Order: sequence, then structure tokens, then C-alpha cells
Amino acid sequence: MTAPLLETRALSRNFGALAAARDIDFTLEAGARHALIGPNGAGKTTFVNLLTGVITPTSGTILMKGRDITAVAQAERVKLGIARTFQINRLFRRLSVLENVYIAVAERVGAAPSMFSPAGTRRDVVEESMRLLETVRLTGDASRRISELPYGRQRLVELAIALGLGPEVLLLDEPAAGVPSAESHIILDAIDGLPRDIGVLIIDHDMDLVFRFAERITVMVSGAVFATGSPREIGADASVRAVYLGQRAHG
Amino acid sequence: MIKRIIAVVAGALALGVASAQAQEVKVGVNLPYTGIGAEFAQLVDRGMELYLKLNADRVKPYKITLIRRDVKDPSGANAKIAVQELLTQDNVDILAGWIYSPNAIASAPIVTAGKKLAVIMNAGTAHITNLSPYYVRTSFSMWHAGYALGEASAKILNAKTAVVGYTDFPPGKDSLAAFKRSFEANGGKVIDEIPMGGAGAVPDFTPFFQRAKDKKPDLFFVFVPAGDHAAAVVKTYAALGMREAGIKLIGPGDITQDTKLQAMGSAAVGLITMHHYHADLDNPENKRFVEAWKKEYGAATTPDFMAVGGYDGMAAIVHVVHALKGKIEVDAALEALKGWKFASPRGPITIDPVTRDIVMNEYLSEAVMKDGRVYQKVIGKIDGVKDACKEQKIGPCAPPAK
Amino acid sequence: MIFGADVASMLLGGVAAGMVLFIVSVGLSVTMGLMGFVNLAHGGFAMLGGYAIAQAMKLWGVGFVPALVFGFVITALASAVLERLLYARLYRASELDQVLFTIGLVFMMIASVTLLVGPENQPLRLPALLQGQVNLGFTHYRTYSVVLIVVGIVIVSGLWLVFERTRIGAQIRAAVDNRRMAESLGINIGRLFTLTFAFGSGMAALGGGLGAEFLGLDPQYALKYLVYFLIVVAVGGLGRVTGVFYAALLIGVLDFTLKKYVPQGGTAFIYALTILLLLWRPQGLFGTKTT
Amino acid sequence: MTPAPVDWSEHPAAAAMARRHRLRAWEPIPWVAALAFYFLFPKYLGFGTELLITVLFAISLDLVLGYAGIVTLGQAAFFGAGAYTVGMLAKRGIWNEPITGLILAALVAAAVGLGSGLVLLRTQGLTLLMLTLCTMALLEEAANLAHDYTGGFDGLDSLPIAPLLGRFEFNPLYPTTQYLYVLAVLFVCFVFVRTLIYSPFGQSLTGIRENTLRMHAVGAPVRRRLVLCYALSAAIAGVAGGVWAQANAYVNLGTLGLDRAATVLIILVLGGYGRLYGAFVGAVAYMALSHFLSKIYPTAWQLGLGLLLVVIALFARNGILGIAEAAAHRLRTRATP
Repeated sequence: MTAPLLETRALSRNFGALAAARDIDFTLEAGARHALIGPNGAGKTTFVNLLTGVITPTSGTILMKGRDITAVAQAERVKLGIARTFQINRLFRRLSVLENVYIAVAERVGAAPSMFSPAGTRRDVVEESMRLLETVRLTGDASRRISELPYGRQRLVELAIALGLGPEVLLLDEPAAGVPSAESHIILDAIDGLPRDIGVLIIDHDMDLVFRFAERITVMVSGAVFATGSPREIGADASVRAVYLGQRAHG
Repeated sequence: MIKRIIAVVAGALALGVASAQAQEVKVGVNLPYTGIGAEFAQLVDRGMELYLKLNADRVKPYKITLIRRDVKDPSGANAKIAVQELLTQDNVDILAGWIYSPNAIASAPIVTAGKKLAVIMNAGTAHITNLSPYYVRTSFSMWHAGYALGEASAKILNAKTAVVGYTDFPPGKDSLAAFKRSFEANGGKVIDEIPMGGAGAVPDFTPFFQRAKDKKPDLFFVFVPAGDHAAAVVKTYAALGMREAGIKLIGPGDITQDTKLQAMGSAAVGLITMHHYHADLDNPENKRFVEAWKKEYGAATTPDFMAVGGYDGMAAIVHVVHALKGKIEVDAALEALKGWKFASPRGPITIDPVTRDIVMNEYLSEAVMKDGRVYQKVIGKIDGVKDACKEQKIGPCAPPAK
Repeated sequence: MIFGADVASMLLGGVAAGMVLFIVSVGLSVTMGLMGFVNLAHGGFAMLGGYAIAQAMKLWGVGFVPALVFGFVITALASAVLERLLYARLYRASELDQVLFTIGLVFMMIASVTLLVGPENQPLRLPALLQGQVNLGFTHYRTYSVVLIVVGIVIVSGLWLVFERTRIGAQIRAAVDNRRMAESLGINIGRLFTLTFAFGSGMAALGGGLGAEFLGLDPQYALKYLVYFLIVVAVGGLGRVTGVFYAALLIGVLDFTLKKYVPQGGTAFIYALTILLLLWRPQGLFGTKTT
Repeated sequence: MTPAPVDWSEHPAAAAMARRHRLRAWEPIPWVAALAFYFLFPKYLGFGTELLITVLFAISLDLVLGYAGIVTLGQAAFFGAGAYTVGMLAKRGIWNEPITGLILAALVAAAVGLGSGLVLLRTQGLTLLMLTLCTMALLEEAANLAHDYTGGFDGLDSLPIAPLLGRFEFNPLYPTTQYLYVLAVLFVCFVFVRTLIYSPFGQSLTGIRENTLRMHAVGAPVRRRLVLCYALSAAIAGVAGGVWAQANAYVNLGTLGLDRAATVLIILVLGGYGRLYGAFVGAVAYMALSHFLSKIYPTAWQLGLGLLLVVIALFARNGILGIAEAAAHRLRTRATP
């Protein structure tokens, strides 16, 4: 049996007295379409930050394909194939859409340290960036500044950047948040169109999106895994309804 | 028609310029008119102005035009450009000014290349006059007062031990070296040397003075740059009760600079200084000088040793202008100044023909209260003091290799 | 026993120096923490305030204490006007534009004072009562230093009370920690800024007047000591009154001690010390990490 | 069936990116102006030389501040390191050839930049500002204390700099050689910086400036890049300092001071940072104004200078070039309704 793509064992993180992540055992298989849901403050984003190495765990281990990467630095994890999008756009606001994606692709292909040839003459990087923009249907906006783009389109740039890193594990933190419903299908299509061998973990409140997309769902409450199962199992789980779905309905 | 008018006007202008040139001597003045030295620049500038005003008759038939340049700071760079432009753009006949020694040092190669007489009116680092053959100094060297005071401390004040506190930059180190050399040559002993921060900002002197007090010397010799430092020194000395502890505060006249003295009030009483000038000197030239100053710039103002540096410097310049009949040529100007004697407000002065530095009297004074104001009483005098550093050829003061 | 007196004098001297640093810097810390405004003209307000105090004493023969009050009020008012008219336009600008603006303002302050009053140092005569030495029982010490320490303690206690116990203090603390949150709670941020700014500038003026005995007072005051004020703010942590207080005391005492025992080191110690402190606690000794 | 591959280099955005490093029509203007200055104002070459050195120094700052977003107040540390390298080697008679001297100055300054960058660049904001400032002040104090080597406060004067290329003497009074030499050095360094900022490396620096978190998330070794950029910028500042020492035959503590560091920061912000040419515009505006105003009003010129800074900060976000850009933008948007 091969080791899972990404796995955590008893992963915990405390901020002072607050346990933002508690003994999380989690598995993401290769090619998975996995969703992580939970009420606000459940620790979902903390979990993503732990997986990507933005913060270090208080205890527990993270394994990628069986290799312990708990102590591996953030940049190295990206090289290993863990990419993410942010809940709130984190883009290079004064650069063009193309330049935004270029920066990510240049990092991946190792072009970024090059000092003496103009960036625009690395045609391989430019072309791959354009192809990625095509995937998210942004080629028409390629020369515009991020700051001139509506928020929804900016989300697509987030996605294109993450794809530009050539991920094996893709962590999408509320990819459709703030996207007008008229445009959200672009995001969904883009996710649908992802290569099947990428393991995708999507974190969202949007139940339509989660149930349309996920093949497996993990529910987090108060920093701990509350339940894991297929969408049908989770949808039918009364306790999940009680702590989460019901709560949402009221909220 | 129009052409003719232009020709006539142009001719008249040319004539006017030519006739003005015959009489006009342009003096390029570099001083820090802004920044931390602005106060000093004003004093030197007023000294020069006052000489021209008081001696308008003596200046005639020549016209002396001052072209002022702000050198801003002691970095050397701005002074260098100022001097360069005074020489190449304004075609000045004589250079003057220099408050800060680093500026005089930085300007030296240009002065040499420019071949113009350059009168240093304040900068006191001893060896500066060696750096260019065209430098003449009408102010002082740190060694004048420091060396004289070392001797006087042992012989007149009968002191055995002294602590030296000095601002940690070349004039301070010069002053320390001068005092220590002559004090120890006369049987005294310097038991502690305390560098008291840089010249840029006035430090809180308390820790340094506390340290000096703990050493219990007979004398506490302090050198700080004139200006704000001095007031703080006197205040701290009084506030720490050092006088009551039997420690005499002595130093070059920078610590009792006339412009700061009255503000120090009774705290200054008892200070003993050695210097070539203070406004209370009793001689007719000084009486006239101080009176004219107060009339010109206000009764609350007073000239001081910096003002006298500018005043005497201008006297030297006027002397050169007359001796050379308005046609300033540097070698002749130097000849005219070598051995030049002048009755200055500081007493008789002359320019040493060998070193081009000033020779003057040094006065040992004590600050006393008189008629409700602080008065500097002369308690000793040494005539014809030369710069001891160059006399004894110490370090960089040794004459430059030819 | 002599050793004891030695240590006492050292502490007293250092603490007194620290108090001056605190009084001037506290306003800078709060405005930088609260508004995120890099106000390099803060030393300029200290200088202007010092001048107002000195001129009031010289021209109108006002006593030292009333002159201090006058300096505080006039500087606070002037700075409030400047804040409303000019500073407020730059709250959303980049830090560097703020630097450019405040440095320009300092240049103008220095030049104006030089033109109006002159470049020379302004003597600030203390009342006879505050001059000389005082017997503290265990040692004799400079009266004015002791007075400064008392004044400093009164000020820091007062500020602490205002910060911790009053509504406006709570508003300021809330705004320092999270401006957006404070705004959503209905706090009038604009008014809060003006008030704090004016108060901070007034404190700077007070510091300029109180500290003139040690630091002198001339137009260049505006820039000469700015680095020291910034060091205190950085070490104390932005927007922390008590942080600035302890940082000022720490810097004051260490600087004093090192100068007394190792004067050969010059000013190097204070810089080395700052580097070490900031590498150890980049947010300042008492600052909290803001995200 | 896969669709036929599209040639994306034809796309306007890709074409624009492939074009952006190319020389724009107006770019030769400053160089032509600098050469014209040489012939038109032979009596102002001392000022001109200082101006060009300031431009070079400001460009070094623009690389870290404008492109990598490192706000530093300690850039004069590297200027001074370069100046003292040239000064001490020349004064001791070890090395006085100008061009190789500059290379040594660059290396020493880069080493200082690398060392301090490794330690300091973990911080940001006010903390970084104070750390860079204090590091510079420490160096200044060290240079003051080591007066046997550095000349202390007085500095090292009358440096025996060898003639340029063995032929052209540096004349202290008519600095024609200095001016052309500095202009050439500035040009070489400028081409280097310009190449750098349009390279993928420069692009990633801009990325760090715009969003450090995102750069971490795309796997960029952020700190290593910043330190490298800091060291390169230090090398250029070192060249500026070295050439200053050579042109003036003089070096003193002023090369290391806060005055110099603060002035160059003001100049860059005044001109507009992150624009490569802001250094030129800022240096010309600041230095010309303070130079000529101080000639007319030796005591009051600071008022005018202060007013300029205040007005630019209030009305022209991002410096003088910001005005130009805003105007150009307005013209463009009006042209295409």
C-alpha cells in the first residue's frame, strides 16, 4: 500500500491558552476531492497554515507521501508540491495579471534567480502563464493591473497562481468567497478541470460548491476533527447538522 | 536705431563693470549659515561686517564685497564645493571663513590649486595651516590656550592633579594633548581623561562630571566646543556640587563664551579660563569694539572670541588690499601678512611669518559677580603666545615635507 | 557606603535623563501606534514648545511653571490645527510620503525659528528653588534631577490612569490594537486622532521645556535628538505608554552608567544596545505582535 | 483531441512584457543633459559631480527601497564603507588606481551589506528602520574610534589618487576628469540596475515588495533574495562612496552619517521611488534648489526646501514623477473615452 499524499498525525497548535488545532488526524489521498467545512473559528485556516508551513505545530507530525515534512520550511513545501490560495486575496496589486502568474511560474521552473536577462524574454514562462490564464478565462485581462480588476476576477488570479506552482496538493481556502454568482461557475469549472492526479482540499462555507465538488468531507469544530465521510454520510449525520448545518441555517 | 541703443548701453555697462573692478575686491566667505553652526556663522559674519563699518574710511578707496556661501555642515563636501565655486564662478580675490576644522581640511587642496589668500577665522585644529601654503589664521589654535593653561595651572593655581573632560573630536583631543603636555612638564599629573561624546549634540554631562567628581582632583579641565555645550557644562558643574567639593573648573575660554556667560548666572562664578579674548578685556580697542557691537546688534548681544576672529580676519584682509593696492596676488598678499601687526580688541597680534598662524596674548581670567552680572576678571597674562604644537613640531604639526 | 552613594547618584542621574526622554517620546509613540503616522516633526513640536516657554519667560517675565503650561497649551493648539489642515490629508498616504511631509515641516520649523528668534541657544533660567543640591538623606543630589523624576512619575501615573481608567483611554487602546474594529464600534476616530495628536505634541513641548536644562534649546533641537526619541519608541513598542516609560528609563540608566564607567565607548553603546534589544524583541520590549 | 497550441507570445500582454525592458524614447534625455551640462556649465562641474554621485547613491537606495520594499535609514553605511575602502587604501599607499579601487569598494560594501542584511532583514517597519540606522551609527562610531586608520573626525585628506587610466589627472579646482569619470561610473551602474530590475529576479523583488506573504506561498526564498538584493545595493552604494572619495581626494565621517542617509532618502522619495528615474529627478530638484537657494538666501533657504517637500508630499503622492505619471494617465484616459 502506498502512503497517502498528505497525512497529519495528532497535529496540534496552541496560541496561548487557545487550542486552534487539536490532535488532528487527517488524510488526503492522491487525486482526492476533499472538502473541509466547519463553523467560523473552527480552525480551518489554522489547519491550512499548518499544512503549508506558515506556522509550526505545537505537536504532531505532517507527512507527505510518507515523508515527515513537519520541520520543512514553507518555500520547500511549495517545491514539494503543496500550493494554496488565500481566503482573502493576496496578490501583487500594482502588477499586471500576467506578471502575477509569471512570478509563480518563474519560481517553479527556477527562472526567478536569473538577473541578467529580461523577464519578458523567458518565453516558456510567459507562455505557461498565459495558458494558466486561459484555464481561468482571464487572458482578456492579462495586461490589466490587479487593482483595476473586480474582486471576483482577482480570485481567479489566486487560483491561476496556485496552479502555476504545479501542485500535487492544492489547498483552496474559500475559493469562491466574494465572487459574484454569475462568475462563480468559472471557478467551479476551473476546479472541475484540474488534473485528476492533484489532491484537492477545498475549504468553504458554500454548501452548493462543497456538495457539487467534494467526494469526501471533513467537518471541523473547535480545532478538532468532528466527522469525516462521504457527502451523503455527512449530509445525513444529525450531529453534524446540529453543530454546523443547523447553526448555519440560523446564522 | 535699436542696435545703436544696445551698443551704447552695452558700452556703458562694460565701462561700469570695468571701473567697479578696479576698486572692488571680492571676498568669498564660507560659513555654516544653517545647521548646528548657524550661531557661530552669525558671530563671525557680524565681526567682519563690524570691522568694515567701523573702518569705512580705512577701506577706501577700495570696495570690499562679501560673497557668502552656506556650507551647512562639517562634512567637508559642501564646504569644498562652496570654495570651488567661489574660486571658479565668482572669481573671488580672497577666501575667508571656516568655522569647522574638517571643512578647512577638506578645502585645503582646492585653496592650494586656486592660489588665493585664504583667511581662517575660526577653525582651530593646530595643523591646518600646514595643509595649504595659502592658509593664514586670525583665530587661534587649540594649543594656544590649552598649552598656556597647563603651565598656569601648575604655576599660578598651584594644582597637583587634574581630570580632563573633552568633547571627543580633534579640537578636544588637541586641547587635551596641549594641556596635559605642559601641565605634566610643570609637575602636575592628569589622573583621568574622559571623552564626553561627540560634537554634534550636547550630551547630558552628568555621568561624566560624576566620574570626575569621584576622582577628587584639584582641577577639572574641560574642553567643549563653544556654544550650547558650555552652558550645559557650567550648569552641571554647579548642580553636582563640584565647587563645594573643592574642584576648580578650568578650561579654554570656550566654556565661558561671552554669548553664553550671562545666562549661566551665578553658576559661572569661580570658573577659571585661559583664552585670547573675552568681552571684558580692558583695552581701548576692545571698549570701542564692544560698544559698537552693542549699538549695532542690540544691547543684549555681545561679541566673543569668534566675532573677534572675523573682525581681525577682516582687518588682515583690508591690510592686504591696501598693501597690494587692490590687485590681489597671493604671494604678495602672504608677504604683506607675514609679520603684520595689529592692535586688535584682544590686544596686540601678529602673524607668524613662518607658520602663518596668529601670535597673541593669552589671558587667565576668573569669572566673578560684578554689578549684578558675571564679569571676567583677568588674573594673569602671557604675552606673544605662539601655537605650541607647531613650535614643538608635534605629530602632524611638524612642517610638511617639501 | 561610598559605593552606595555612587550607585544612588548613577540611578538618579539615569532616571532623570530617562524621564525627559519619556515625556518627549510618549506622544510620538502614541501617535505612531494609533495613527500609524511616521511623524518626524515630533521633535519640531518639542522645539517649538520649548521656544514658546523660553520666550514667555523672557518677554513677559512669566514664571517657569506657568510658562510650561503656556507652552503645552499653545503647542497643543498649533498642532491640532496642523493635524486637521495637513496631517489628516496624509493618513492614507504611504509611510514615505509621510516622512517627506514631516521632514519638510521640520525644515520649515527650523528655518522659521532661526529667522524669527535667531540660531542661538535659548537660555531657560530655572527658579532658584530648583537649582543646586538637595539632601535626600542617603545622598546629596542635583535638585532639578530629583524634581524631574517626581514630575515624570506624576505624568506617567496620570497617563496610566487616563489610558486604563477613562473612556477616551479605552478608545485609544482599542484603536491602537484594531482600528477597523474601533471604527465599527462607533468611535469617532478623526476626533480621537486630533485629541491624541494635540496632547502628544503638548507633551513634547513640555519635554522640550523641562529637558532644556540638560539638552539645551536651539532650532536644531528638532532633529538633533530625534534618533533618541525614535529609539525609545521602537524599544518601548508602538502605542504603549508604559512601554515607552520603561524603555526610556532603561535607555536613560544604561546610557548614563556606561558613559560614566566606560566613556571611551562614546555613543556606540546606545546604538549597540538598541540593536541587541530590537533583535531580541523586534516588536519592542513591551509591544505585541500585530497581524 | 487536444486543441492546436496557441502562440501566446502574440498576445498583447505577453508582447508588452517582452517589450517592457526596451529603451523608451525619452530615456536618453538625462544622459544627453548630463553631457550637455559638461559643456554648458564648466564652472559648475564640482556641483555636477556631487549631483551625479548623489544620483548613483539614490539609485542604490531605489533598488532596496523602491523595488524590494526594504525601508532603510542606514544606506550611508555602505557609502561610507566604500569611501573608507578607497581612502584607507590610498592613504596608506596600498592601492590608488581608481577603477580597480571602485571594485574593491563595491566588494567591501557588499560584504558589509551581506553581513548586516543576514542579521537585520528578519524585521521590518520601524524596527528595521531603527536597526539599519543604529548599525550605521555604530560603524560611524567605529570609524571615529579607529582614528589611527580612519583619521577620526578629521578624516583622511589629500588622498593620492592615481590618474584615471594612467593619463587623466583629477584636478581639485576644475573637476572635468571627475565629472566625466563619475558620469561613466553612474552609467555602468545604472545599466546594471536597470537590467536587474527587468529580470525575473527584479520581478520577484517587486513581488516581495507588493506582497511578502504571497511570495512565501509561491515558494520564493524571500529572505535570501532580500539579503542578496541588499548586498547588491550595498555594492552600488559602495561604488558611489568610493567614487566620492576619489573625486574629492578626501574621506571623513560625513560619508557614514545619518545626514547623508536621510538626505538620500528624502531625495528618492521626492523624485519618486521604484521608478529608476526618480533618483535623477529627486537629486536634481533637491540639490539644485538647496544649492542655488542657499546662495541667494544663505540663512533661510531651508524654508523653501521644506515648503517644496511639504507641497510634494501633500499634492503629489509618490514624488515628482508621481505628478508626471498622473498627468500622463489623465491624458491617456482622456484620449480613449
